[in-house]
Amino acid sequence: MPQDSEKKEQSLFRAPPIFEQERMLEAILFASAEPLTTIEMAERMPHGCDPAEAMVHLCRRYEGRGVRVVRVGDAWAIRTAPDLGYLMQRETIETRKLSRAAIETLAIIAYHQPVTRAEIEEIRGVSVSRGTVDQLLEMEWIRFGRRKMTPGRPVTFVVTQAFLDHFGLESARDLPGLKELRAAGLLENRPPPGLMPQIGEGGEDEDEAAPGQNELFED
Amino acid sequence: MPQDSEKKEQSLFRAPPIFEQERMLEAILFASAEPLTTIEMAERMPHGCDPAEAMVHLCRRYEGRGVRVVRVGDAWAIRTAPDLGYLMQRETIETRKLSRAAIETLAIIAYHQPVTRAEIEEIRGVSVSRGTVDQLLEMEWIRFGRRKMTPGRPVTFVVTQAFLDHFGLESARDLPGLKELRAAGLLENRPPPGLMPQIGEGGEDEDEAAPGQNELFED
Amino acid sequence: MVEDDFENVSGAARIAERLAAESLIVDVDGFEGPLDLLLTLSRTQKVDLRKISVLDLARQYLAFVEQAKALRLELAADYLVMAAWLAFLKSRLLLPPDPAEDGPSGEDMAAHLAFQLERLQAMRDCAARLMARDRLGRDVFSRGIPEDVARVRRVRYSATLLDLMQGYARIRTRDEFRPFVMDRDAIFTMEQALERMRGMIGFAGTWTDILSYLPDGFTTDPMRRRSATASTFAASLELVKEGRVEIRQSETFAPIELRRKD
Repeated sequence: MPQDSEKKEQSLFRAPPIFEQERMLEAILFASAEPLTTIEMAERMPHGCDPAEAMVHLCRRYEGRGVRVVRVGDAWAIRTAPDLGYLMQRETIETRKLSRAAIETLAIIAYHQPVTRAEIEEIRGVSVSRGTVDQLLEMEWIRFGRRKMTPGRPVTFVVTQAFLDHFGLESARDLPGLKELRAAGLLENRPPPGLMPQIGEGGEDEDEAAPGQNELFED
Repeated sequence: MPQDSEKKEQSLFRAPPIFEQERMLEAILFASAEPLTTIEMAERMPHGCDPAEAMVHLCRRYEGRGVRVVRVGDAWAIRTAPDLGYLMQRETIETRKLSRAAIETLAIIAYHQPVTRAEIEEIRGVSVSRGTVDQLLEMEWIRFGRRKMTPGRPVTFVVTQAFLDHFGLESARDLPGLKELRAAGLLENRPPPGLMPQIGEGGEDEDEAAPGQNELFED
Repeated sequence: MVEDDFENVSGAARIAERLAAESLIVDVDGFEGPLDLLLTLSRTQKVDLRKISVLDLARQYLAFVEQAKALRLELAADYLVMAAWLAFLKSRLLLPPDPAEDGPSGEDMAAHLAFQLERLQAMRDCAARLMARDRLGRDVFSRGIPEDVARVRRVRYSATLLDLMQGYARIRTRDEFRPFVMDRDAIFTMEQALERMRGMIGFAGTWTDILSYLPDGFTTDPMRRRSATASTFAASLELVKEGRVEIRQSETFAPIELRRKD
């Protein structure tokens, strides 16, 4: 406690040296199982600290080590090096086996986000059961995105930071094969040329020319 | 996964180099839910590894870092460096309205300083709880003034610079008098005119003239 | 129609196809809808999905549906809807285009179906690649002993200058109030008025202004006069209630008069 206020008072005058900030980041990131944004880290560090700069140093320090600093969306986390995964078999938590429908739905959401339920159904050619979406929501791999500005204003789904964390992705842009799929036009929402059998109950937003993935990657 | 079996096969022939063992230890200790003994670590590592030796390297590597390898009984764990413990706390600040008793006590101190507890009680007409005064002292809105040169030499209370800062006052003399309060409509219980003596100037004008008020602001 | 399609297939191939279709049918519950079934059927063509023959695929699908009917299997409605559409598509693809007919051409529809199949296959591949990645909790691990951030709750008390001044005003004005006590010597009570009037009422044979009943010493000082007027008026009403007098007022603010009731 006394140290606490002392540190903070000191910080009113000058930020701690960068190596000290790096130590702080290291301590904060090690202590957390969840990824932390630089903003969250800055909140816990003395005033005047620049976590972004210190992070560069920290990442470098852990290059090639048994654990490493990884980027997860706009957050950071320390994770074990993938090549050492075999040593940790005992730590493996038996994850619930995902159904094929759930896996496919997840992939469609990841690659087409933000995507409506009707769009998922069109791609899979089958209606998406409530349970599948609920399971993915519960696992916190997907969440609701913005509503589409189309008739009925349907909700959309997008993937979460936990999804990126789980699959070791820095961002949804790093999804494997994304560029190729886009180049092949397979991420376009191509309206069916009429008379095609329509799937599911939510046929109302099928005809829209959705911007799809592009929306996500513009920024 | 192919890497997995490859590693294991390789290990049948020779132990991994020590820096590789150090990486392994680092990953294992990081991911473990509990401190591990060198025997437990050896069990998880490829044959021929020497966790005790690798541990010496690992401990050295973390010297002076934000986290460090510590001994817990006969086991090992990674822990936050003790001097950074304060980063593991997060203050949540909750703003609460000051109690009526505290506000009244504070007001009396501000208008009558330096004032003794007995004087406060006399003005408020009720006894002042220890907790109320302690709270105001803790908030650093009041502090002890000089002792009164009266029998018993009671301590007095005065308001602090923090008090003035909080209320945006340059000095306690800027506090409005009763007449001004009344003009501002702050005295809701206006006594019927004619029936009451003009106490407006009464008490508090005396106080303003009191030498006490100046005392605080001399320094 | 189905039989026609099989004519140009060799006998052995036909048997193989039928067997394949049967094995698919046994498994019909395993399909995730008609598109999934079409995708599975398309694999028998052993070509790139981009080069697939939609016409052949339509034939295969329709054969499958025929087979299911022959085996008296209940197919879900969407399989039958797809069958109807594919039959339509097939006819569009086989017949020369009718210039009078609107709507998409058979080629457009076939192209879209091929696109749908390719897209579904692509998503399946993506799903597989995703699941094969180094995954948290399986290949990559997070901190085993996360240190919880201790929440230190600090309460900050606040007060405004207004609170302070109102508080002070409250204390200082508290003393100013004493219990309200009537200044008795300025008061002529109703009881007094009633007693006084009872003694005099017998003489009021004619209408008399009630103000003439005000006692001495209560007529000049405004406060005393006000008190006596009020009590005399109240006493008059009391006497009316008792049936002893009558009371009248010719108009608003005119003198109130009373006289004995006989």
